[in-house]
Amino acid sequence: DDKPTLAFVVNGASDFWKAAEAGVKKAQGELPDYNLELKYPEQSSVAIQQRLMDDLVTAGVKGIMVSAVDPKTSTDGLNKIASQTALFTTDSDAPQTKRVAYIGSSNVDAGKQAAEIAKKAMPNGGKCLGFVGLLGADNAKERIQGMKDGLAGTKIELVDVRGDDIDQARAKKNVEDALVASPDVTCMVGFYSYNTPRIYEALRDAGKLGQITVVGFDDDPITLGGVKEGTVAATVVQQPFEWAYQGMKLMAAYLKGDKSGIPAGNLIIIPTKIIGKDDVDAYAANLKAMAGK
Amino acid sequence: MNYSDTSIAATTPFLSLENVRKTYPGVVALDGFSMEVRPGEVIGLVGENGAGKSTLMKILGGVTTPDTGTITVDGTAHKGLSVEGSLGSGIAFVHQELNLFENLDVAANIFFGREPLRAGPLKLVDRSRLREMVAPLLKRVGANFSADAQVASLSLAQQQMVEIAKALSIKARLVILDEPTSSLPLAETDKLLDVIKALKADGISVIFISHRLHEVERVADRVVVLRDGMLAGTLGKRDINHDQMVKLMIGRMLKEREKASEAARAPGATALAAKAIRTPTYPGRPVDLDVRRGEILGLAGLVGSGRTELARVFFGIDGSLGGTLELDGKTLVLGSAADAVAQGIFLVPEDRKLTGILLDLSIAQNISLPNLPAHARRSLVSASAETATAEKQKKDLGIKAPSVQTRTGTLSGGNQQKVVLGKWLAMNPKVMILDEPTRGIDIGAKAEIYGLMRALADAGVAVLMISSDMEEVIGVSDRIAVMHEGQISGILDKDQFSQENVLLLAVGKQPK
Amino acid sequence: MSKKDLGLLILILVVGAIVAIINPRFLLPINLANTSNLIGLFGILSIGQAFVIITGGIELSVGSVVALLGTLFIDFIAVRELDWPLAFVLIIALGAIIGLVHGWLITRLKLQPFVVTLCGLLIYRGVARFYTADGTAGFAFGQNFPELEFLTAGRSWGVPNSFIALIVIAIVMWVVLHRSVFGRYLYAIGKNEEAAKYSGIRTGRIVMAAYVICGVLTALSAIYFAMYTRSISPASHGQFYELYAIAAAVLGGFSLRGGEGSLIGVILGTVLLQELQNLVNLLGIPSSLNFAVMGGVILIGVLVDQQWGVFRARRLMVDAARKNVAGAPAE
Amino acid sequence: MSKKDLGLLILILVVGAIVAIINPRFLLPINLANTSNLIGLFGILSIGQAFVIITGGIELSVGSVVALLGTLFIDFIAVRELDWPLAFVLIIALGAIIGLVHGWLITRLKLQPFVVTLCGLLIYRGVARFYTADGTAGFAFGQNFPELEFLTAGRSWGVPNSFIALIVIAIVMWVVLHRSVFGRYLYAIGKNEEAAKYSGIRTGRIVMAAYVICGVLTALSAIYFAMYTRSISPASHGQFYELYAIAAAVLGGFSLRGGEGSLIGVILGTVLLQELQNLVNLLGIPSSLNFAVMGGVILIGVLVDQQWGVFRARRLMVDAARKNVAGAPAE
Ligand SMILES: Nc1ncnc2c1ncn2[C@@H]1O[C@H](COP(=O)(O)OP(=O)(O)OP(=O)(O)O)[C@@H](O)[C@H]1O
Ligand SMILES: Nc1ncnc2c1ncn2[C@@H]1O[C@H](COP(=O)(O)OP(=O)(O)OP(=O)(O)O)[C@@H](O)[C@H]1O
Ligand SMILES: [Mg+2]
Ligand SMILES: [Mg+2]
Repeated sequence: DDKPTLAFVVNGASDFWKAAEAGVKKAQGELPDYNLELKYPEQSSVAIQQRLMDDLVTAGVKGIMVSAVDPKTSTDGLNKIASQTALFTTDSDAPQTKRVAYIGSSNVDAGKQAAEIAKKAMPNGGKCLGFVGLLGADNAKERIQGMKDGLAGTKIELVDVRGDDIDQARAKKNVEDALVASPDVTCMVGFYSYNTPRIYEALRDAGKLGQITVVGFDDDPITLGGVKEGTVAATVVQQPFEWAYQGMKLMAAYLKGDKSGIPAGNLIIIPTKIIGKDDVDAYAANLKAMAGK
Repeated sequence: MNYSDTSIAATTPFLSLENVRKTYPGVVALDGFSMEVRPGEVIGLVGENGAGKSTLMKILGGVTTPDTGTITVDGTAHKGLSVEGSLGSGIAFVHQELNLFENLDVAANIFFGREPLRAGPLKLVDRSRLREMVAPLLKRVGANFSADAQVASLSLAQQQMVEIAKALSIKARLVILDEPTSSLPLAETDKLLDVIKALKADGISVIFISHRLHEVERVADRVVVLRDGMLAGTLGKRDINHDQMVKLMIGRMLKEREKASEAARAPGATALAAKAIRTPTYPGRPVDLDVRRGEILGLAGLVGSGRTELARVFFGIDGSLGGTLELDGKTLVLGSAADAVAQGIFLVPEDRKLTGILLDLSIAQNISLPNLPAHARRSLVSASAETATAEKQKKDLGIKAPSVQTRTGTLSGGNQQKVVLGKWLAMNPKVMILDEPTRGIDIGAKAEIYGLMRALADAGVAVLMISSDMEEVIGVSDRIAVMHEGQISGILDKDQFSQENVLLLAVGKQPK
Repeated sequence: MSKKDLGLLILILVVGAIVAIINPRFLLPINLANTSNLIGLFGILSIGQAFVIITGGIELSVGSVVALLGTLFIDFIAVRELDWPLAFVLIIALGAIIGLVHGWLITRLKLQPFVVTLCGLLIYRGVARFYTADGTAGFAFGQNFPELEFLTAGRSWGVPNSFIALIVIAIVMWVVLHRSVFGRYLYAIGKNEEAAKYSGIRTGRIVMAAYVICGVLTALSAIYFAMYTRSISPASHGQFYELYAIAAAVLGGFSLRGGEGSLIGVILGTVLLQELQNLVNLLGIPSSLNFAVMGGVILIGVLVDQQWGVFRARRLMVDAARKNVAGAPAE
Repeated sequence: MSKKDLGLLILILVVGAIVAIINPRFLLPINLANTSNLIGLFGILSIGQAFVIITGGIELSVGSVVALLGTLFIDFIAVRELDWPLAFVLIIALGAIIGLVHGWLITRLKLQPFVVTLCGLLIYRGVARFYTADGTAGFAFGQNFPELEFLTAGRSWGVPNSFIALIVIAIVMWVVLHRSVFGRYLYAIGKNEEAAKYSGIRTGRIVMAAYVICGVLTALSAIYFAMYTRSISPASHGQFYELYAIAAAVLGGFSLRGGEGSLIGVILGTVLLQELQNLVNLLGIPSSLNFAVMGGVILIGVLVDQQWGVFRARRLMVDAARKNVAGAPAE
């Protein structure tokens, strides 16, 4: 078929993007003149993502919305894409490129919200340990920085963050080892979506559920369950569904020549939210509805 | 010194060894050995298995260094030689084990390490000059293959010719041949002996190691005999004869080969019968052959006549492309060697180190391997049962080794061969196939192996012996089948036995 | 226990002692239990690998099989709601089939083990990712399988059941490898397959059996890993586990040329690797150095072992020479 | 060109034709240029690997070396502001040193290539990650190196310069491998190292040289990769590239047992692998299946090659049988 194609390119295979897939699907329903697709690179690496985008351009894709693996240093590669098609960024921005606009949230702000959760849960202060997949990744660095900023001047401290290279067995063992190595830790933060469930399970196995404050990110079912149970203090959620849904519609409009949706700063921030015990049911129901289940 | 040829005696030695000693853990391979080699002299080096011949040659080739002693080459004394040093001083070496590169062609192998180069810094091989240089060498050894042939496609004997051509290609002053004829039958051996004579005429010295004493008799100017790593004696040209050599080698005279077996035997029933069997190498040549119980059937033929291939089919290693096999009148289907072993058909293969034994396993483990379930209780191996079986074979066959737990790889060739025999004798053979069973085996052990074969036959086993040694075939067999280009060209009964008849059949003509 | 194994054991104890001195919490029962749980998981994997390595082969698809079978297992019980014993049997059977196919390609079609299992590495992970459409397979909140969880992630008298499973498997496999007829055949084939064939051994079947054993043990550990993480992203789950398993075998004295190695060795190799991982966390070494520490220790271990062998051989030689010289005059 | 190479070339053309029919955009100059750029990058890597494989060795640390040297290169010129030619020379020298160390450990200390380079795989990536403290090495905004960029990522007459570099390297290496004495020694050592030693060849040096060549070519491609991505996260950059390189060699007819393979083969292997990746993206096949497609094609390729050999041997036999039978009566 000759319908123009719009692609949403993510930065790696993760459940996090399942919500975005739902968003793309919903947008597709409203944009019958376009082919919308969501693409996973086979590995989370700059070279492979770049290649995927090159090939998409070759295949005639009209617009690409990308969550760049490493936006800060991929300026040239992204510009090459931007010169051949309409390029939008999502998840993490690349402001120095010729991208049309960024739609997403701020990881720094998300980190600050995590700090809010911690402050609320531990008014008397405490010692936090973080867990993350890739310590070097931008989103991890920004979240950690945001949290540290948020905690500045309080009696809560983020003492260390352990990486696991996205190996979940190691992610869980890291928590177990942390419980041994630092008995004085009073709070744990899971920076990637799978880290919080691994914290939850390791604590449960050790019988320490409820004794240690857990601050979560994202909306893994186990995380939401923990929030509901009260064993996870709260979790900071992004809204990839909205990024995808709004982003695809915006891109379609842009290609038709309608640039009204693009604000002056070329930034469309969809704020992250704190989901606590009170909001969790509504949020989960909404998630289900979005996924069309 | 008893030199018969005074002109040689007068020259200064090219090489001399003094008081050389070499030990391996638990073994003294060479013990205070001395000898010298003069230009243009052909030295026959003989000795039993494990006497230290190969060790001595490895020292001259620079592959190992002696513990003590000196080696003097051209007047310069060394504690030991390196491979390059040895090559550099003009010592060329044909090892007992072949050392060719299957993935390269004949020309590349012959001038390996000494390729003619084109001008320029890149060290590119000058391929046309290489071909020119190889042609006369191949002609000299009488090769029936081209310089471009991949070595992988050559037979064992052809490969040995390549090795010899390689030794000739070095402007050598001394050529060492370690059992070069062990896989060369008949005509090819003659060719090799001619080559040796031609070398001598050019003033090049030769050390010739062989267990085929008549060959030594034909070419040697002097024979050096090794026994247990020591010099047992030297024979001058006039004193070289079979009995003298044997006496020095084993310290006593060997009894004449028993003629008792001459008595006509009533042929037993057919044990193994091949009916129009086609081997993968000669698919167009169906083979009919039967081996009877209680006989030794000799299988003679020229290099590459297809005897080994036939044995592989009988043992189930290769599938036959047609025809049927019968054992005791019943059709036999062999899918693998395991099937053959289950039926009591055993093979002592031609290539001992690659297929005969596992060098890293002990004697006991090698012997029990084909019959392991019988040495096990509830699938668990019983070490004591294993040892008992091995001890018996060690005693029966006279395997020389510190114990049955010794690693087989450290044994000499003859003793390794006995281990291969032992593993089959420990079971109950119905048909025993032996492919060149005495290859590389000393005269004493040979006699023992002949005795063993005879004992097997007397016990009712059908014995099929493939051999390229004419004397052996005629001396040991009850009947002789001769192969020519993949087919049985004729079968000789005892009264028709003669070298001439075997030769005629081997080249496809009718016997007289 | 061979000298090699003893050396490794001493190394493990020395490293343990040093870590315990720096951070005494290393010896807390909970830490030992946590670590021995992972030793159990990786140990089962490594024993499977060892059976293949002994034949002179290699199994590179282990990590991908852990991902694929783990994904399927969780999918079977969490989404398709099969009874877990049925799912368990299915997964083990799948592991056996994978092993059988590899063995068949290697022994019948004469492909190289490295090539076959490299393709497996690529294919199985791809299939797993396709199966979940690059998503995650996991349990819903509160989904529980008490017996299964007890057997896989539970503890008896404080000892993780996965570790107990490893001990049982190790004992059985020790007997199989070191005492049985089959084990002897494996060693023989690893040393010289041709000669083994000429001794009437059905080498094809034996090698195939080794790959099946590897497949079954890998499937078993895939279930353990799945129940440990309780959630699987097929894109990354089990990545590089083949390297862990091979490294454990190599540390334990296995030669990749085949025909060498002991079961105790591979277990000790696994213990050392997990001890190292634990050490990195307990001593607060940056996580980025985790792999580097592992690589460094393997290299040093193999080097020491090798040099020690050379040294011993040389000493033996010198001894022999001396003894022989001394004995000479008396003869 | 051997029959094997010809078969591979035909496969490449057939696959290309099919893809072009389904999606004609496959033949757009820009697509061909993009793909040939990657062929250049991976081709250089694979040639290096081929030199090691021919000796019967293997180099598993390639991906990690690409990460480490790429990180260092960008750090040298972007952060430490060295002149790029100096940085270039330094990186190549480092590649040579890595190769030398591997070769030394393998030939002098007699360690197995698999073990040495497996440790390298673990160590180099760890070092790279530690060096950047798990961060990213990249250029600042607007940092430009016109000549370097032209040489590495630029095009001449529409052809990527990386591809031109590959062609030049391939020609030189073809001469080295197939026409020089050194190349002949490599084949000989791969088939029978003992015999080569007995022929007076310093096999240790030759093997070491092979690892150095591999190190140098890997370093070169590390620079190309760095200039292609312009940013490196050491944790993931170059992961699995050793598998790409080995797969290209295997597809190209190399045997991991050593002594077999041609330079044209490894180039064609690289081309096929990149064509497959391109195809997956162009035909809209889910990326999760990318590796599975690669694995499947390698397996099929190797199988066909193997079975073709068996088939030919059998046909030859049958022919011979027919001829002999026909000829028999005339005798
Ligand atoms: N690498 C080794 N390790 C241990 N012992 C060895 C080694 N090489 C040779 N030997 C021993 O040294 C002795 C001499 O062996 P050598 O190979 O020189 O005998 P040989 O005279 O060539 O015998 P054959 O006629 O069987 O070839 C034998 O006892 C043998 O077992
Ligand atoms: N693998 C092979 N590939 C090609 N030709 C082979 C192969 N093996 C043997 N041949 C050829 O088959 C023919 C028969 O070989 P075979 O080994 O059966 O002969 P033989 O009579 O036992 O001779 P030999 O004394 O060499 O052992 C020879 O011409 C040999 O060159
Ligand atoms: Mg010898
Ligand atoms: Mg033969």
